[in-house]
Amino acid sequence: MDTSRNFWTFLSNHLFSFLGETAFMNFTMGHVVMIIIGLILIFLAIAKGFEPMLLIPIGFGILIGNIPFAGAEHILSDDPENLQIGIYQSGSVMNYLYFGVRYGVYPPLIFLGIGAMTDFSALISNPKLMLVGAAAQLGIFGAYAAALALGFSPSEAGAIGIIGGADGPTAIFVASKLAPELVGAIAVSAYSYMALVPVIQPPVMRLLTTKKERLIRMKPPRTVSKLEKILFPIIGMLFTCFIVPAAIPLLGMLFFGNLLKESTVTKRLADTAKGQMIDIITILIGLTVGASTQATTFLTAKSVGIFGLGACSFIVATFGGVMFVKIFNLFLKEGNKINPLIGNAGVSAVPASARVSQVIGLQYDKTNHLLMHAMGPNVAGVIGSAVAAGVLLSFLF
Amino acid sequence: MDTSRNFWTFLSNHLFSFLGETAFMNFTMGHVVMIIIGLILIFLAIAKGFEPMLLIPIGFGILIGNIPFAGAEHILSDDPENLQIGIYQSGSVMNYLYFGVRYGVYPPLIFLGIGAMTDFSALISNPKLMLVGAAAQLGIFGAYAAALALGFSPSEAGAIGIIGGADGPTAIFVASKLAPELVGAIAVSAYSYMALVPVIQPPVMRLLTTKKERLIRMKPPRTVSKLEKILFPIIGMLFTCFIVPAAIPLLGMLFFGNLLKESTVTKRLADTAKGQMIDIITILIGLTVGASTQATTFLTAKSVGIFGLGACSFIVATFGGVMFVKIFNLFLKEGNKINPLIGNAGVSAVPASARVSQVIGLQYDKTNHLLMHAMGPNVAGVIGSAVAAGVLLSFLF
Amino acid sequence: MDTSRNFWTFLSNHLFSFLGETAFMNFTMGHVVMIIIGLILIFLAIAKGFEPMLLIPIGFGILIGNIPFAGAEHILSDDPENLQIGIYQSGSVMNYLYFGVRYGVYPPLIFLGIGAMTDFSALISNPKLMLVGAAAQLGIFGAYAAALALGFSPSEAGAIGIIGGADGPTAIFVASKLAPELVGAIAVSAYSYMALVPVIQPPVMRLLTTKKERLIRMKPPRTVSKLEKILFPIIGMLFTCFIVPAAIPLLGMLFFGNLLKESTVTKRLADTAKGQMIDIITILIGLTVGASTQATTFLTAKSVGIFGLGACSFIVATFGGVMFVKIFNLFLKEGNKINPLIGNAGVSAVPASARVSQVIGLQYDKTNHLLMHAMGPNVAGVIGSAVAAGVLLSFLF
Amino acid sequence: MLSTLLIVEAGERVAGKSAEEFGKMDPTGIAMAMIAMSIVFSALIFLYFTFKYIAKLYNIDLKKRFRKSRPDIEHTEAHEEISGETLAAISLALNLYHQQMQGLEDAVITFKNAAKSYSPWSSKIYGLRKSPNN
Amino acid sequence: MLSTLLIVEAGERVAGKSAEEFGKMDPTGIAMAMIAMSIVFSALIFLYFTFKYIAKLYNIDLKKRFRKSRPDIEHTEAHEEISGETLAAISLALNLYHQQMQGLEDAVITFKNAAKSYSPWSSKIYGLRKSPNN
Amino acid sequence: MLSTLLIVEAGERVAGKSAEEFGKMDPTGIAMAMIAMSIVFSALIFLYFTFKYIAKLYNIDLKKRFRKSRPDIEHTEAHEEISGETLAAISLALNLYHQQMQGLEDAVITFKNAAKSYSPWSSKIYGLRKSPNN
Ligand code: NA
Ligand code: NA
Ligand code: NA
Repeated sequence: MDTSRNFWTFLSNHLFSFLGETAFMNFTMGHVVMIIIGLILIFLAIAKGFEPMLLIPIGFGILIGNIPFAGAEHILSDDPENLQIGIYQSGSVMNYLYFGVRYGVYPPLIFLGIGAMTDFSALISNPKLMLVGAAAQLGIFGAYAAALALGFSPSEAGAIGIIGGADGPTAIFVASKLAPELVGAIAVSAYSYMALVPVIQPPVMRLLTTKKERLIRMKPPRTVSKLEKILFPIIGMLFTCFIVPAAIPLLGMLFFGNLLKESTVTKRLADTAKGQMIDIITILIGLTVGASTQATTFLTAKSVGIFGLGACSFIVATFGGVMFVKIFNLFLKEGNKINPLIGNAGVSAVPASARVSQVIGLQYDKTNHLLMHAMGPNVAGVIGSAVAAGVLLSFLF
Repeated sequence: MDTSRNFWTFLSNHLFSFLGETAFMNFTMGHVVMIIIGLILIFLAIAKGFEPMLLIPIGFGILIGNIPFAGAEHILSDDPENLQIGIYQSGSVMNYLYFGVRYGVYPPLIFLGIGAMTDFSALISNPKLMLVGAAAQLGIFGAYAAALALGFSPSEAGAIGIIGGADGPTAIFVASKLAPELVGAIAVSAYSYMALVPVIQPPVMRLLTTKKERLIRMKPPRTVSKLEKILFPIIGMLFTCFIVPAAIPLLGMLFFGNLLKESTVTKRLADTAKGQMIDIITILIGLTVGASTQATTFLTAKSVGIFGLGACSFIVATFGGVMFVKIFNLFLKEGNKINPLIGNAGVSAVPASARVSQVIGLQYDKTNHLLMHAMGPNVAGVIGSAVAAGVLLSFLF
Repeated sequence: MDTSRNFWTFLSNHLFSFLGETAFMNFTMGHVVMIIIGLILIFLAIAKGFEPMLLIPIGFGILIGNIPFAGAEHILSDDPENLQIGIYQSGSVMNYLYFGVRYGVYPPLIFLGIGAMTDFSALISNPKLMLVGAAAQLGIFGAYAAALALGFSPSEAGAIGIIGGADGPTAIFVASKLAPELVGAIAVSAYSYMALVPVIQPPVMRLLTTKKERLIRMKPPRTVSKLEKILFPIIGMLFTCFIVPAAIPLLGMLFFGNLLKESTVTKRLADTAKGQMIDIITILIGLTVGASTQATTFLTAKSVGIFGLGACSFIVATFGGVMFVKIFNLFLKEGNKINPLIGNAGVSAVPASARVSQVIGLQYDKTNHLLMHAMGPNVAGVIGSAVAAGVLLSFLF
Repeated sequence: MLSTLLIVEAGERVAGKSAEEFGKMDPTGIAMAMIAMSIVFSALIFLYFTFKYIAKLYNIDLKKRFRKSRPDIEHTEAHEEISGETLAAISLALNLYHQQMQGLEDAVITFKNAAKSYSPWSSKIYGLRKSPNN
Repeated sequence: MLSTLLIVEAGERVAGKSAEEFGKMDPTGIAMAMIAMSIVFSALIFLYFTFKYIAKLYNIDLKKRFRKSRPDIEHTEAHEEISGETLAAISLALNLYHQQMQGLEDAVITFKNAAKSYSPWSSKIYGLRKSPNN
Repeated sequence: MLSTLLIVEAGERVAGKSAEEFGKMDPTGIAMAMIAMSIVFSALIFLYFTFKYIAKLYNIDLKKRFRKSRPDIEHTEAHEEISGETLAAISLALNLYHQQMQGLEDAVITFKNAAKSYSPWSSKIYGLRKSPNN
C-alpha cells in the first residue's frame, strides 16, 4: 500500500514535471511574436508567391526555432542537461546542420548553383552595363555608414551593410564571418526586402528620372559567341579575385558553376549543381537560418535597427544605380545612351529588379522592352556585391 | 648470396605475415553467422521483395562489417596500428559515414523526405482516426516493460521499446541517443519485423474481432481542401512539439517536408527532399547500420533478446490499435463506428499495415474497401511514434 | 583641416595597403606557370574533349588555388591573420571541402557510383580475362620501384606507383593515406595520363605483338544470367576483401554500388548513386584537388618526378597486360586463345583503353571487333588496381 | 602540416543518469506506459479537435473568403471533389495499373539501359570522350 | 566507447580587432565607402575593358581561326545569330508561354501525383513491396 | 558564444614507420612487386575459378530451379540470349546511334534551355515569382 502510494506520487510527479517541460509552460511574448513572424513569411510565400523557395524554409525554421522548450540554455556537448534539441545545443541535429551557416560553408555552394544557372550573355554583349552593377553597390556602404551612426560596431555595420547587396548567400557569408550572432536577423531582413523590390524601387526610379530619359531606346544587344561565354567565367574569376582575393569563396564558386554550364561538356555536373545540389543547400540554409532566430537572441533593438537599415540600403542602392546611369549618359554619344530605368537593376535581386525596369519602361512606351538590357546590370550586381563583400572582409575580418 | 638469402627470407616473411592478416586467418564462427544473416537479408529483399531499399544496404553492410581483418581493435585516431578500415576505427571512411547514425543526424533528414512524400488527407478528412495511431504506440511501452523485466537497463529498454513504433529512422534516432551500442541490433530488428507485418498482424486481428465487427462499413472520407493540407503541417508541428519538445528533430523535419510538398510553391525542394536527398541518406544509413553489426559486438544474448522483444512489440501494438477501436466504438453512434480491422494500421509500417487491413477486410466482404480508411491511422502512427520517441527521450536521456 | 588631412592620409594608406594585398602584388612566376597549366587542362577538356568531367573542375580549381593572396601562410584556426580564403587555411570553405580529399572520404563514394554504373557481364562471361586485369597492375609496382630508385621515400613511392592503376579515385585514396602532401600532383598526373591513354598505348601494343597475334579471333562471349550478375558483387566483395582487407573502403563500395544496380529492386538508389551523388562528389573532388596545387607547394622537383613516373607506369602497365596475354596463350588451346591487343585494356581507364583495343584491332582486320572482349580486362583492372591499393596500404600505412 | 579535426574519446555527454533514476522508481515500466500513453494521446487528441474544428470553421467561413481571393485554387479543388467510395475504387484501379506499368517500365528500362550513353561503353565518368582514331 | 568529434568553445579565430581599428579611423564610414566603391568599380571596369576588347579581337581574328578548327560549333552559332529586338520579343513570348505552361504543368503534376508509385499508397520508402495475399 | 569544431594540428596517426622498415629491407622494390603481384593475381584467380565454376553449376542445376521459382525473370533472360557477335555489332551500332542522338539531344537541350522556367529570366532561385504590376 505504501509502495502503491509511492507509485502514484511518482506518477503524478513525473507527469507534472513533464508538463512543466512542455513549451506551454515556457513560452513568452517573444516566442509568440516570432511564431507570428514565421507564419507571416509562410503566408507571403504561399498566398503572394514572394520568394517561396526561401521564405517557406525560413518561416518554418522560425517556427521550429521558437518552440520554447526547457533547458535551451544548456548548450555544451558534455552538459548532462543538454537535451540536444535546440539549434544552439551542440549534438542536436539542427546544430550540425547550422554548421554550414555558422561557418559560411553553404553560401559558396549556393553560388556554385547560381553560376550554373546564370546566363551572362546580356553582360558580355554590352559590357559597359557592368558599371551600373558596380554603382548599385553604393547601398552597401550607405547602410554601413548609417549602421555606424546608429552605434553598431564596425564589424556589425559591415555585416548589416551587405544587405544592400541584395544577395542572400552573400549576406549570410559576410555575416557569418563578421557578426555570427546577427546572421538570422540579417538573412531574414535581406530576403524580406528582396521580396519587396517591386514595392521599394518604382517610386525611387520615378523620382530620379525625367520623362525624356524614361523613353530612351537602347540598341539591341549583339549576339554572343560560345567562346566569349566560356572565356567570361575564366577571365571574370581571375580578374575579380586578383583584385579582391577575399571574394574567392563566393566568386570562385560562382564562375566555376558558370564554366560548368558554358563549357557544355560538363552539362551533367552543371545540371546537378543548379538542381538537386542547390536544392539541398537551400533547404538546409533556409531552415537553419530561420531556426537561429530564437526569440531570446533575436528580439532585440539591434534586429529592429537591422530591418530599418535594410530598407534604407535598398533605396540607396536604387539611387546609386539610377544616378550613375544619368551621369554616365553625359559622357555617351546620342544613340549609345542608357535608359536610367535599368539603373535599379544593379540591385541584383535576379530577375525581380530587371522585371521592375521592364514594367516601368512599358508604362511610358509600350514598345520599349527593357528586360533584356536590364539583365546586364542585374547579373553584374551579383558580381559587384560579391566584390564588395570581399572588400568588407579585407578591412573588417 | 647472404643478401639474396635475406631477400628471400624477407619475401616469405612478409608474404606470410600478409596471409596472417587476411580475413581467412581471422574469421570466427560469429563472422560466418553474421555473413549468413547478411546474405539472408539480401535474398529476402531480391527474391521476396521485402523492403529492398533497406534490406539490401543493411545486408551488404553486414557483409562489409564482418570481413574479419586483423587489428580491428585499434580504433583511436592516433594509434599507429589503426589501419582505418573498420567502421569503429576513427579515420576510416565507414567511421565518417557512421557519424550520421551514431549522432542521430540521418533519421531527421529521412523524416524530411518522408514528410515530403506523405499525404495526410486521409487523416485530415477523419481526424478521429488519429487516436488509433496513438493507441498502437502501446507496443512501444509494452516492449519497454518487457525489456526491463528481461534485465535491460532503462536506457536500453527505451531504445528497444521504440522498435514497436515500426519506424526505422525513429528507432535509430532514439537508439543513437539512449543506447548507441545497440543501434545495429535495434535497426535490423525494426526493419525485419516491418517486413513481416503481413505475417504478424493477421492472426492477431482475427483473434480480437468478431465477424460482425469485421463487416462494419465506414463512411467515405470527405474531400480535403488545399488550405487544410497546408495548415496541417504547420498546426501539427506546433501542437505536437509544444507538448513534446524532445520530438522536434523528428516532427519538425517531418512536417517541414510536408509543408514543402503541400504549399505547392516549393515543388522542386520537395522533389529533391523525397528524391535524391532521401536516397543518399538511405544508402548511407543502411550501409553503416549494417556494417555496425560486427560479430564481436553484435552476437550477444542482448541481440537475441532484442529480436524477441521486437516480435512482442509488434503484437502488442496491433493489439493496442484493434482493441482501442473496439472500445472507441462503444462511444460512437451507429453509422460512425470504425471497423476494427483498421486498428492494426496504427502500426505505422506505411503502407504495409494499411494493406493488411484492406486484404483482411476483403476476405469478409468483397466490396468493403478499407485501404483508404486505414491510411489515416497509418500516417497518424508515424506522428504517434515520433511523439512517443520524444517522451522516451524526455525521461531517459 | 588637420582632421581632413588625417582622413586623406588614412584613405590613401588603406587604399595602398589594400593594393598591396591584391594578387597582383603577390604573384610569382610559379603562380603564372600553374595558372597556365590550369588553362591548358580546361582547353584540353573543352576543345579536345579529354575527360571534361574531371579536367574542368581540376583546371578551374588550379586557377582558384593559385590566386596569390597575401597571408596564405596563416593556416591555423585561431590565427587572427588567417583570412579563411585558401584551401590550406582552416575555417575556409575550400578547407572544409578539402576534408573529403585529405582524409580519403570522396574516393569510396565515387567508387559507389562507379559500381552502380559498371556492367561486369563481359567479365562474368569470360572470367579468365580477370587475369589480364591483374597483369596490368605491374605498372603500379614498376613505378614504385622506379620511384624508390629516384630517391622517393617508400610511402611516397607507394602513392606515386598507384598512378599506374589508372584510377583517379584509387590514386587519391592511397595518396591521402600515404603521402597527403602529394595528392594534388598525383591526381593531376593520374588524370592527365588517363586522358593520354590513346596516345601512349598504341605504339607499345604494336611493338609487342606479331601480325598473326593481332588477327586472333575470340569466341563471342556467352550470355550472362541475372543471377550471376547478382552473385558477382556479393562473391567478388567477399573474396577480394577476405584476401586484402585494406581494400574494403574501395571494393566494398564498388561492389555495393554494383549490387544496388544488379538487384534491380533498388533501381532508384542506384540511379542516385551513379547520378547526382557521384556528380556532387566529382565537382568537389575535382575542384579541391585542383586548388590544392598551390604553386608554393606544387612546383617542386618532386612534381616533375611524379609526372615522369606517371608516364613510365602507364607504359609498364600496358607492357604487363599485353605480355601476360602472350604468355597465357602458350597454355591455351587453339580457338581459346586471347588476342593480345586486349591486353592493354587491363589499364582500367574505362572505356578508353578498351576502345584503343577495338581501334587497333580494326586496323588489322576490319571485321574483328575487340571492344566487347576488351571490356572484360577493363573492368577487371578496376578491381585489380583496388586490390593493389590495398596491398600497398597493408605494407606501407 | 595540414590541420585535422581532432577525434577524441572524451567530451561526450554524461547520459543515462536520469534513466537510472527513472528505472529505480518504475522498475516494471507501468508508470512509463501510463504517463507516456497519456501524453501521446493528449498530443493527438489536441490535433484531432483542432482539425475537427477547422473542418467546420472552414466549411462555414474561411472557405468563402478564400474562394473570393483565390478563385484559381478553388477551381482545382472542384476537381478534387470526388466521393470517398470512388477514391477507394480508383486507388485499387491504380494499384492494378501500377503492376502493369511496372512491367512496362521494366521493359523501357531494359531498353534505356542498353541505349543510354552512361552504361557499359562509357561506364566510368572519367572515360575518354573521344579516342584519336575513333 | 565510440569516438566523437570534440566540440569545444575555444579555438575560434580572434576577429574584430582590425575592424575596431578601421572604425576608429573612419567613424563615419565615408572612407570605407570611397575606398570600397573605387575597388568595386575598378574590378568591374577591368572586366568591362577586357570584354570590350575581346569582342573586337574576337570579331577580327579569333573568330576566323576558331571557325576553321571547329566548324560544328560555328554552325551552332549561326543559329544563334538573332537580333536583340527579336530576342526581347521572344523572351516576352516565352514569359507568356511559361504562364500557360505552368497551368498545364500543374495539371500534369496532379495526374502524376495520383498515378506515380511513390505517393500515398507507398509513401514510405520502407513500405512493403508486396503483401502476401495481395 | 557558439560552439565550434576544434581544428587542431595534433592527433594525427603516426604513419610512415612500417613504410620505412619495408623500404629498408626492400630498397629496390622488387620484393614489393613480387609479393604484391602474387596477391593481386591470387585474388583475381580466386574470382576466376569461382565464376568459372558458378557458370557450370548454374547451367546444370541452379538455372532450372531458379526457372521454376521465378518464371518472370527467366522470361527476361530469354530476351537476353543473343550471341556475342550480335552483341558486338549492336554495341557498335549503338555507338553510332549515340553520336546521332547526341546531336538530337543537343537540339532538344537548346530548346529546353530556352523554354524552361529556370533560365535567364528566373535564374536565381530567390527571384520573385510575381511582381505587382506584371
Ligand atoms: Na548583389
Ligand atoms: Na510508427
Ligand atoms: Na585501375
